[in-house]
Amino acid sequence: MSVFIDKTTKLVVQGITGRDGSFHTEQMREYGTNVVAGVTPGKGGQRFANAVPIYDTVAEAVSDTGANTAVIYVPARFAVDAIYEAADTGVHLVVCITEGVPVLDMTRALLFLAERGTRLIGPNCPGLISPGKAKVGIIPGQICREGRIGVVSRSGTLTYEIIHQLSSHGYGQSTCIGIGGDPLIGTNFIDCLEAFEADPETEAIVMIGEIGGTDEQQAAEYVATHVSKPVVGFIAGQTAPPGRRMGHAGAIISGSSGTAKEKIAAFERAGIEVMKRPADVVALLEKRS
Amino acid sequence: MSVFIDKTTKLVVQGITGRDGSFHTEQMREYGTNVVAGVTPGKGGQRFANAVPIYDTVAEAVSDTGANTAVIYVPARFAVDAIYEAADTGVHLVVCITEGVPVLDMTRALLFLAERGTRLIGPNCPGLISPGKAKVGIIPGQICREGRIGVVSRSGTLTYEIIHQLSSHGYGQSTCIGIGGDPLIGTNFIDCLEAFEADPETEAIVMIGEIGGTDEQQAAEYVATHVSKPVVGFIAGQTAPPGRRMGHAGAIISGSSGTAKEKIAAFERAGIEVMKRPADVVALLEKRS
Amino acid sequence: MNLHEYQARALLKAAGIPVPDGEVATTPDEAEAVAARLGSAVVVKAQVHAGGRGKAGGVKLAANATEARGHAQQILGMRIKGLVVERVLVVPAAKIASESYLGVIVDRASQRPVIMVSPAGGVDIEEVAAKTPEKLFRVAIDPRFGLLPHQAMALAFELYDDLGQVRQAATIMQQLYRVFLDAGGSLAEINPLITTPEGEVLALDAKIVVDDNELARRSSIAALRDVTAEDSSEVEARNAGLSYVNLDGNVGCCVNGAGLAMATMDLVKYYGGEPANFLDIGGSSSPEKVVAALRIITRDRNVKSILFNIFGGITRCDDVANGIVQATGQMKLDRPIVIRLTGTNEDLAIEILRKAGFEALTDMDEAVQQAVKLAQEAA
Amino acid sequence: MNLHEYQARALLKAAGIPVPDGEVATTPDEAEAVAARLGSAVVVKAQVHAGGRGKAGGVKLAANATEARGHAQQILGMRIKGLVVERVLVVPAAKIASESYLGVIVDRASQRPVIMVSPAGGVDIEEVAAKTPEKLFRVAIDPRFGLLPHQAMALAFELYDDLGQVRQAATIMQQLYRVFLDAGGSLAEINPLITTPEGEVLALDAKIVVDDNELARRSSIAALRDVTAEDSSEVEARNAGLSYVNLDGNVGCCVNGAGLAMATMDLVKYYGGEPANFLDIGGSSSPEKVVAALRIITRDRNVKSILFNIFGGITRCDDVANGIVQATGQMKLDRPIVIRLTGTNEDLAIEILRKAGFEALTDMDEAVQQAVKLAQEAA
Repeated sequence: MSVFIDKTTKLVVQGITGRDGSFHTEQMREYGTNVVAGVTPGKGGQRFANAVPIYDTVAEAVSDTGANTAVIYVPARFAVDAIYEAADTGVHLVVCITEGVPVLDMTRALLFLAERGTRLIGPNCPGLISPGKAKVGIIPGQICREGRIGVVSRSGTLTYEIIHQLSSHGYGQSTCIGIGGDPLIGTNFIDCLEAFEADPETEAIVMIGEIGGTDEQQAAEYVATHVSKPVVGFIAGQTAPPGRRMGHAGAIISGSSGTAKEKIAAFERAGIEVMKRPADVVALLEKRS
Repeated sequence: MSVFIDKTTKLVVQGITGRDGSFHTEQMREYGTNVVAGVTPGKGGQRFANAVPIYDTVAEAVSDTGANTAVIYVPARFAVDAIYEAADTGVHLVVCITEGVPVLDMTRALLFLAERGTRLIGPNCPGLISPGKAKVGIIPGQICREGRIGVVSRSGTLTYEIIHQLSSHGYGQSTCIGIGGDPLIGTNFIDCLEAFEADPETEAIVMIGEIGGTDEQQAAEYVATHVSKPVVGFIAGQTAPPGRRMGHAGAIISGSSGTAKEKIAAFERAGIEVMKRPADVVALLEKRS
Repeated sequence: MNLHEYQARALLKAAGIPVPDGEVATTPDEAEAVAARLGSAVVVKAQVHAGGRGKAGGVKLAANATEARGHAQQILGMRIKGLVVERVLVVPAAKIASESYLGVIVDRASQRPVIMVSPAGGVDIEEVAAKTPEKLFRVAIDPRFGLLPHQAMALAFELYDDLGQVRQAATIMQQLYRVFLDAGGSLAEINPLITTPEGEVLALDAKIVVDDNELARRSSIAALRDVTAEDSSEVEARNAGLSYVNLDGNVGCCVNGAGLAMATMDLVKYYGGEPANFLDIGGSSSPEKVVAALRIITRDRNVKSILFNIFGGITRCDDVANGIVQATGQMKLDRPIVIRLTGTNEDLAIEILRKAGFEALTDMDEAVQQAVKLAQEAA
Repeated sequence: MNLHEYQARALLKAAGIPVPDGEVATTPDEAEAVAARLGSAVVVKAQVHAGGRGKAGGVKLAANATEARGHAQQILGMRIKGLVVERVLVVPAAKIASESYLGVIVDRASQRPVIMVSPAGGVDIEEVAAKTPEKLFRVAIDPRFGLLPHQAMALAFELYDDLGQVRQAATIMQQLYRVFLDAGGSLAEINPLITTPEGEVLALDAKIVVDDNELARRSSIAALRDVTAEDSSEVEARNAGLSYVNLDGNVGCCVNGAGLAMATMDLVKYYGGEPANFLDIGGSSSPEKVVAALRIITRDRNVKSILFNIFGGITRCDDVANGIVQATGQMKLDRPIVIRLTGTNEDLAIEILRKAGFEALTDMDEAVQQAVKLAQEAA
């Protein structure tokens, strides 16, 4: 088993003919993901890589191919509508890689998704990978290994760093999920913790947070009350100054709220082992198991 | 028993100090309705008729008095917000007497109500009365009698005419509901038919429709498939010309759709006895029982 | 409230929708000048609130300005479905590659705004819906989220293959929905939406109907009302707070409540008469309203008898009685009147009427039968 | 993106919110002229993107135009939290009967816009929230339905007893929410919202923060960006498509990915160093971006060593290596550089770097330790 995606995933790629979309579609197909359709308005009827049928609309793609998951690589100005379009077709999972979606657009889109019970991962995220089963998004497949650690993170390359530490020390992953660096996202830490706790193939969880907001604090409370599996955590941004956006739209200390210090304290209160450095992940996992 | 309102109804009157609101609050109280609060912004702290406390907001009124039903007599330009305000407090029934609510406002408000599971009757309706128990709205109490006929209607005075026929021939009413003459309304014929069918005190149903829309056709289908009690019907507007609004915003034949002829035909197909004149109501009820 | 075509196209244009040039003219001279300015073949179109203008001869092609003048001369002053043409719109004769339909309505069944398109444009859309429903594509808009771009794109793909035209049409849909909302519309329609041989997408004709309940908060839309294009009695009724529709019969009806007013008309017909009008004096009727109602009804020379049918609830029967007495004091009532009153203050009303020499009935059927009989006797 | 007070008040004014008169001045002469025109006691206010202007001496009351000139002389050119004051706003000194707070933010917890009011205005709202939370009233707005009139009224009743003021404040809330939406705000704030002794409700100071992701579709808001009020290196970074924040340390950092960039800074600190900056070169990094990054980092004279930390995923390590080689060909690199690369095309990158005389590491900790040591040795 794995979380959110697996061998039954049938993927439609929104923006399949774009620069990023075509590159990552190749990567996903190479990894073994079942990419059943692509969408680019005006290119309906063509094929991607002589194989994957392209449609003008997601609705046509889903009705023709039975896609159950959508991934979005369209430019920022089309991204929120791509989310609406995917959700309107009834796919159960939408992964939005695109960065730069206005947060006010997300306040509305999240309500639209909630009404339909559609899960969104992202926006502004690297997507997710269930090693050996499927990858949806941009996490490099070669750094991952099949295994029993669930990884959930707000960032991209920092996650790769930690996955790399895990894989090179023999710790494979059940699923790695990049939930995204924006202030408003579709799937948060708690959603992933719940899924990992329920997943029999996940034995321990690595949770990678950063400054901004209070998602990590809420997640810590959730861990304390609902998670029986060992959890190891990391918080990036201990040296970040208040009031400045650190790359991610959501990585900003507002006033005195959202600091790394308070997040680390919340982790510790919840019994989560906190890494001082990404390289600590393996040692802490071994300590907890 | 009765439908939607009864002795447990605790009513808050929105616009209690206005011309219509104050007159009908007196009438409702005289009839025995439990009016627990009124709302007029800026008059919070005062009392209506030295008895009913007035509040600035419906939220305060409901939290203070436990009102479970709201009736709206505010001017048209405030009416849709009055609906939102009442629904936001969790009252289970909102009755909007006010005429003149823009239909585009209603497209949004109906979704707001649906999300909260709040029932709206109206707008642009005379409200409802459960003779001997409670009256919410403007139906004259003196023409009604306690009894076992459920009456549901899109109009006001035509309903009074038919209630008058019923009462003067010894047929009392379980509940009389004026659902309103607007194109978009909160509670339709089917909702009322369902409630009357489930109400053990209702033995037969009188349904009074008019030209415009297809609510009567759908109601007829519902009667054929879901209603075991006798139903007698009337359709006003057989002589109305197409394309002209007959008073009620919803009473208009659009193109060839919404005519009295097709509604009467639908009633007849569904086994509903159709009155040729309002005065036929008693004879047809007697025929059906 | 209906807008004229020229008013609707002005709203479309202001919203960014491509609309051909053109101007309104009220005289043949003006029409000629507009045509000369446009410098091409033109179409001269009657501006009246009536469908079927083309069949009635209200839409004419002119090869040049002189011809346009001639057509305007014919069309101005013409009657179409009883309405006098006061204005014509002069537009360039468009080169048309394809004709589609695009409209937004408030749909009673789904309780939402519905946007509709059809590649079968230029004809009555009801006909398309009835005869070739497979050519009509509809999307119900969730008003909380608006018309979503992908919904517009999907509809546009039903009209065109060319991506450029698809994008143009999708943009026009968004603009039309914006006009619809901003005008407080119950209908906004472009028919036909054309493509030119050059591939441009254009709105060739436009129709907007505004929800009367929106007018109080939209003064700029309310200002578009053209009372010259309406029945003068209906305008007077509206100004007096009455709801009135003129019909062809001979029994004038004055009723409180729209449902009862229709039922009264129907009962007139049932007893062999013909109602002369729909008239609802409304709930809280003052004597002044009754006076206005009587004035409007009696102005119709087809009316041979007058029937009052009042069920007093909020309406007080004595108010109506006083109004009748007042009105008949002010004007010579030259036709018979039958009064039925029941409900609130019925006794008081009957007394007032009796003192003034009127009789009053309490049964609706009896009153209607009497009024019908009186009208028949007078005819 | 932060707007200046004078820009924010212009948006408020355009939306109909009552705002006192006043104008911006860039010289003491202009300030004097504005004060003379206003003809009353005035307040001269520094226009910089920094809180605590008052405490820093950037807000001063002047009894007349001459005094206003003197204050402007002092304030213009002053540094507040490192930012040079280029403009002052001159406004009439208001007569204040009460001060309240009114703001709209995007709330991460409820995932909605939240409108907040407090009768404790004029002070930092975070302080109110922390110390007297019972004085802060919040309503989460459902963005599908907007700020409903009764919600605004209920909040306004928390501020005022007088119905006139309640209605004014409720209207201002609607207008502020409209400004917030139209500007693509993440925050829009009026602090203080005052009442005058005459009972008028006015916005005395305004703050608007715009979501950077909104700027692409809001050219008129984007045009309000004042690059003179920002750190020039940060402006250059933004123009080059980099995300850069200047800090006080001495280890210059160049990283791909925001999370890894923060983790790198933290690791510098962990090993006893101080990061000189946050810098994320982004995902699809071209050699040009690396060149721009190196130029920006080396301009900071506090930087004593430079650390590259690249985890190649989409970012190709060879691109970064090429960028380093290119940049060091264009400029004299006068400070030591430590390069860590791993992931996509790692081997290719190491070869490119070796050929150009650079060493490359693959372990993050090792690289950070080396960079810290080099910076310490140089200091």
